[in-house]
Amino acid sequence: MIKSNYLALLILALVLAFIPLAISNVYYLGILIFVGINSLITIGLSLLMGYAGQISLGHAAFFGLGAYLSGVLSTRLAVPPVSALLLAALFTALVALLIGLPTLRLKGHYLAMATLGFGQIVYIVFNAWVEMTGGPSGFGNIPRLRIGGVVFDTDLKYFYLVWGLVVVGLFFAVNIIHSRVGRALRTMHTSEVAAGTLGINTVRYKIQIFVISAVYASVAGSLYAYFVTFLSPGTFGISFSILLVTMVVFGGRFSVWGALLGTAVLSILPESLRIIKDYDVLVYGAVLLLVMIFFPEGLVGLIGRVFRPRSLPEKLRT
Amino acid sequence: MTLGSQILQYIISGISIGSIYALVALGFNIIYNTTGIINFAQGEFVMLGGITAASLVTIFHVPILIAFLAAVIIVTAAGAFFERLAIHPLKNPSVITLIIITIAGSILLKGIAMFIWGKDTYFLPSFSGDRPIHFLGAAILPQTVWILGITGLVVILLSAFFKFTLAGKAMRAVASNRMAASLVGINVKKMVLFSFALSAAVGAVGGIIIAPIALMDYDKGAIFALKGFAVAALGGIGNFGGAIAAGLILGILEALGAGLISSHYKDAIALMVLLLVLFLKPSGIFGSAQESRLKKF
Amino acid sequence: MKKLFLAGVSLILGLGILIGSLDAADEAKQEPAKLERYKVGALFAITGPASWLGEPERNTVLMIEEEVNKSGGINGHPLKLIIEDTVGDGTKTVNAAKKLIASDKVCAIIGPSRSGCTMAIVPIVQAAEIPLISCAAAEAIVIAPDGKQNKWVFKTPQKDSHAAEKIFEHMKANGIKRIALLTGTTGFGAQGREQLKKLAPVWGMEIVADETYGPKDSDMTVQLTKIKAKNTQAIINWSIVPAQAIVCKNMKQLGIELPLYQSHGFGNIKYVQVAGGAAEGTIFPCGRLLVVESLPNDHPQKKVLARYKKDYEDRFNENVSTFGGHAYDALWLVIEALKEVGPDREKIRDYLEGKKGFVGTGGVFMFTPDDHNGLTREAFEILTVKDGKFDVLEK
Amino acid sequence: MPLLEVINLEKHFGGLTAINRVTFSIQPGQIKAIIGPNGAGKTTLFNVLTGVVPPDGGEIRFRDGDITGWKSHLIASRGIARTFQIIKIFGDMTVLENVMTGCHLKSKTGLLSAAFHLLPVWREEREIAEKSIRILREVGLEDRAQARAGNLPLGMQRLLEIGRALASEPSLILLDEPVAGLSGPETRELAHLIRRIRDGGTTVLLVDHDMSLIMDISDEVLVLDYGCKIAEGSPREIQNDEKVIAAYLGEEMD
Repeated sequence: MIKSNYLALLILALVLAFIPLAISNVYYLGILIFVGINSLITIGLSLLMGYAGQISLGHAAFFGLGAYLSGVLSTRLAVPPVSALLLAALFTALVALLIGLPTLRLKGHYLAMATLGFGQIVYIVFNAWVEMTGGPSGFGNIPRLRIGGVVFDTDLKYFYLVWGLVVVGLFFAVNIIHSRVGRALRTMHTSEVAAGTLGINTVRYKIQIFVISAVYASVAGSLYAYFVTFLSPGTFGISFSILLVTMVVFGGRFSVWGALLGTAVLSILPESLRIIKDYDVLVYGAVLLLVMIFFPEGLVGLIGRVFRPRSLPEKLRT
Repeated sequence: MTLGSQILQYIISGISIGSIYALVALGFNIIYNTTGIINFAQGEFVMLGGITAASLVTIFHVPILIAFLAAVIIVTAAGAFFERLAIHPLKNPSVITLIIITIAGSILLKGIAMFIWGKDTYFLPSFSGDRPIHFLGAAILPQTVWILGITGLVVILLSAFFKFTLAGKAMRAVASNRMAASLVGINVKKMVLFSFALSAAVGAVGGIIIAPIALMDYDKGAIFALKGFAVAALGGIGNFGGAIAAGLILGILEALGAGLISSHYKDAIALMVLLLVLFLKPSGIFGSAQESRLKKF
Repeated sequence: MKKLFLAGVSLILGLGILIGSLDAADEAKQEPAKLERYKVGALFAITGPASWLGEPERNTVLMIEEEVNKSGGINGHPLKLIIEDTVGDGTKTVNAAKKLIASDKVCAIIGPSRSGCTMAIVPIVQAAEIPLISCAAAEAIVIAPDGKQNKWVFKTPQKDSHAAEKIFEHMKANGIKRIALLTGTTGFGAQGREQLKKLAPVWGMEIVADETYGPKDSDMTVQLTKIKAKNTQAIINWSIVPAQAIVCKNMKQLGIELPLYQSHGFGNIKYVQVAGGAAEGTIFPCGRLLVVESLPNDHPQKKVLARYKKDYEDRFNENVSTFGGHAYDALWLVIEALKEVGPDREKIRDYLEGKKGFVGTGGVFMFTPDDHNGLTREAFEILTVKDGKFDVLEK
Repeated sequence: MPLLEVINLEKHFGGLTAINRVTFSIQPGQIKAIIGPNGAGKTTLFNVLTGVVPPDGGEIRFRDGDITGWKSHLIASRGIARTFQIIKIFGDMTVLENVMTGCHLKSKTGLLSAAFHLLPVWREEREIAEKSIRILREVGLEDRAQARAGNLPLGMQRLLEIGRALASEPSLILLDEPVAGLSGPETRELAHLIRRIRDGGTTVLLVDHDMSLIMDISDEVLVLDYGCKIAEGSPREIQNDEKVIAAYLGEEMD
């Protein structure tokens, strides 16, 4: 099963490699870059939601931490971008660990509550710590990402960088799912009691996955900062956290491929359908509700049903 | 203005906003106790109550008392409708499903409000004017008196409902043991519907009495939900007395924090309290650890 | 395994179709061109949290486009506006700006509505070398990191610093020295707070209290109580969100009888209405659009303002707003440039930088290489609220 | 030295005493059975022993160490595995994956090494798969390895659950009503399997209602009634114990 995922990954990589030859328009490239950045967050989030059975309502804050830390470090303290990205990821991981340690020991909605509160606090800090973040007006002039001698200053270069990282992120996620750890996580859908009596420390894996998903979001945030080169708090509010959750659920939360699909559809569709922009709140609410009630396996589940009319869950949960 | 009367003024402000937080938290608790669901759409009930009453009064010139009752009835219906639409069809939902569903519900209610009322801000005139009552150098708004009075009334009515009525007793039975309640013939599904309707009504009352102070627009629900949520956690989820005490404590804490320290981080105070409670004493300051462990989640 | 593979391929195909749909949607919009059209891009927050900025802006430019094309276009060339909705979001603005530049190949862009969105696309327009006339307030928009003006960026709204100076000027004339600041924690409020704190010492003002409130706050009595306890002579409330109306109410409720100054963000009659009488007597600097009837007939802006107000209110059946005015000025600037120099980006830029004496709704613009805003504080008039309406404050 | 020692164990649910100061021990290599009428506290005892619920009093010693009140995954890591009366296999995984999950304690790939999927991880995966196939062969499910576990008939699900427990190479395995709902031939086969497990060096503690099975395979029997130990001894002794007879008669009269 891991092999078919590798094959899909390879095809994806090949398709991506040729996309810029087919579309040279920077507008489309730009959209695809944002799809890539968002996908990186939702891949991590789908690990948390689909496999650890937990929900985070604060992933926009982890995204924001990655973005602001990278931005501040490399603009105000002249830290090289790659080091700043790694430092930001490390710091975000620590923060996630601090949140996850106490709350993931408890069952149910505690992580959701804590991440909701945390997300809002981070948002307030971005707004109020004017000296560092520029406050509500934001701050700009963030340098471009530079790796070795290569400066990622064009959309084309950035496209390859972002999607390269998405492919790597997918590779990691697929590997985790098809490993000892992935199996341990999947037990939690059925019975945490049984998992415990097999020696599986479910709390530990939940925390690990939560931290990993925060790191995905942080890296995505750093990529955002170096791409847009301007940050303001509005991007990192609670509504983005909820949009991310919507993307994962819509695409199918039991599959990392679902996260990718959901992100792509919900990022691209509003660009071509005006009606979605006018009533975005209404549309997203309705989409989320309908998906949860009528096809909880999301788009990927629907596609799976087309190809495999009867038993759909087991393979698609990969 | 002396420091003493300043502090008194802060406490008065804190109590009035804290009462609203307490009402939102009560709404959370009503649903949580019967269903084990944290209803993330609770704030939207507050917004709907406020905006409905405000538009009835300012656009249709309905007398305030009738607008009050009409808004409560409309929002109660919305709460029941939400339960039928989103919660009722689910079979054996997991916690994460319920969280996503109620979030979806909150976005949808917000979207519908935007559709109906647009993005404009609505205001409701104070129930009995704006001439403050002076008390030891502090000014008390007549609306504050209304808020305290109505909140107190809601609390008394709620506890009477749970103590003396059949439906109230049935809801308490479902809260303490869902399985046993259904075995003795209580229609659990109906109680779930009741709990959504009831907590929508309580939320609506909160929205209406704060509207003369706060102004209302379609996007105002989230902030009330967040604060009410922190209050519910602080008081111990499901604990009614705890919610009221925690609401007042948090309201006063916020007001004192903003007044004596800094208003820049005012909103962060409630959230920091929320995180601290979740980390250090997840059962809330008024709940016992044992109780929270035995809860369904 | 084979089926998973199929599913994967269909997934990728689906993505391809989605991306393709972008093109299709785009092409559907294009009608066959009769003449060479002058294409101008516009970025407004038509929906989303800042739609109260974007909607009047969009309405305004649509009205102008129609008017220009009815009267024979620009030197015979039809004007083609391509309007994109930014939803007030930085990411969407970046995408939309790239679309205008790369796909639509416009010769100039007006907007975005918000400062943050403008800041997000400044690097893009600078790199693409395309003139941008922003409709957003922040001064930082036109200023490059080296302190000079951004070569390709202009803006039409009056500067925050001028509004602050106008307030201080009025205060000084009335013997006010000790002031309290109350600002909203949005981009507009934060910029204002920064300017007020910077300029206060220059005008001999002492700031004795500096409080803030969130855009969704319900009650400012705490902040006002704190201010009340300090010995101040006046309060400046600088914000653009409806919550600023609560400040008026709370002041009355707490019995604070100090003069209340507001910023030009108060220039929306709805705020006066929601404050329910409590806004009476508020003093604030604002463009003259809101008080066009009170202007003397020989005022240079009178004709422009009266015409815009009438056209807009007749057509859209709603009150004209200063925000639409910013778009009005921006688009007419571009049209004048196109009339003079044609659709060459470099030439349009040079023309704008040298433009003197352009009479707009925001004031009389005098652009220079050192000032890409071109307005002085005389663009502001001190207004007040009288009987629930805006009026010029008697000197 | 006993493998497991239970001393004065207590468990209450509200006012109900589910286990009332029970003391017993198991010697290594034994097959020990626990019987008792419904509601005697057998499953609760298993739940306490495996850390699913914490005890309210008393002591549990395993391999000479105190494990009282430990979390279930820690108890499992010391070498106690179990099955459930109400089967808890992972229905949406394949049969093979279920057993591979059982190998959790005997493998060590962590999150980071899993992410990179380097050679040692790959090798360990292969080893686990091979070992799991061997265990499936042992319990007779080899040809169902790729089936979805939830689709198996009940008898096979019971076998799978035992296989999954065995994968952790426990020194003590607790079987909760392993033959409930099985047919005669299936029961006999299971009896053989239990003996083979014991012969392979794993001590067995089982709960069941099937007296002929219990009397056939157990070395020692413990009888619980209303949470109290009322008898302990060889199958023969138990069959003749008056208290036991009374308890069971009492049940039949209900």
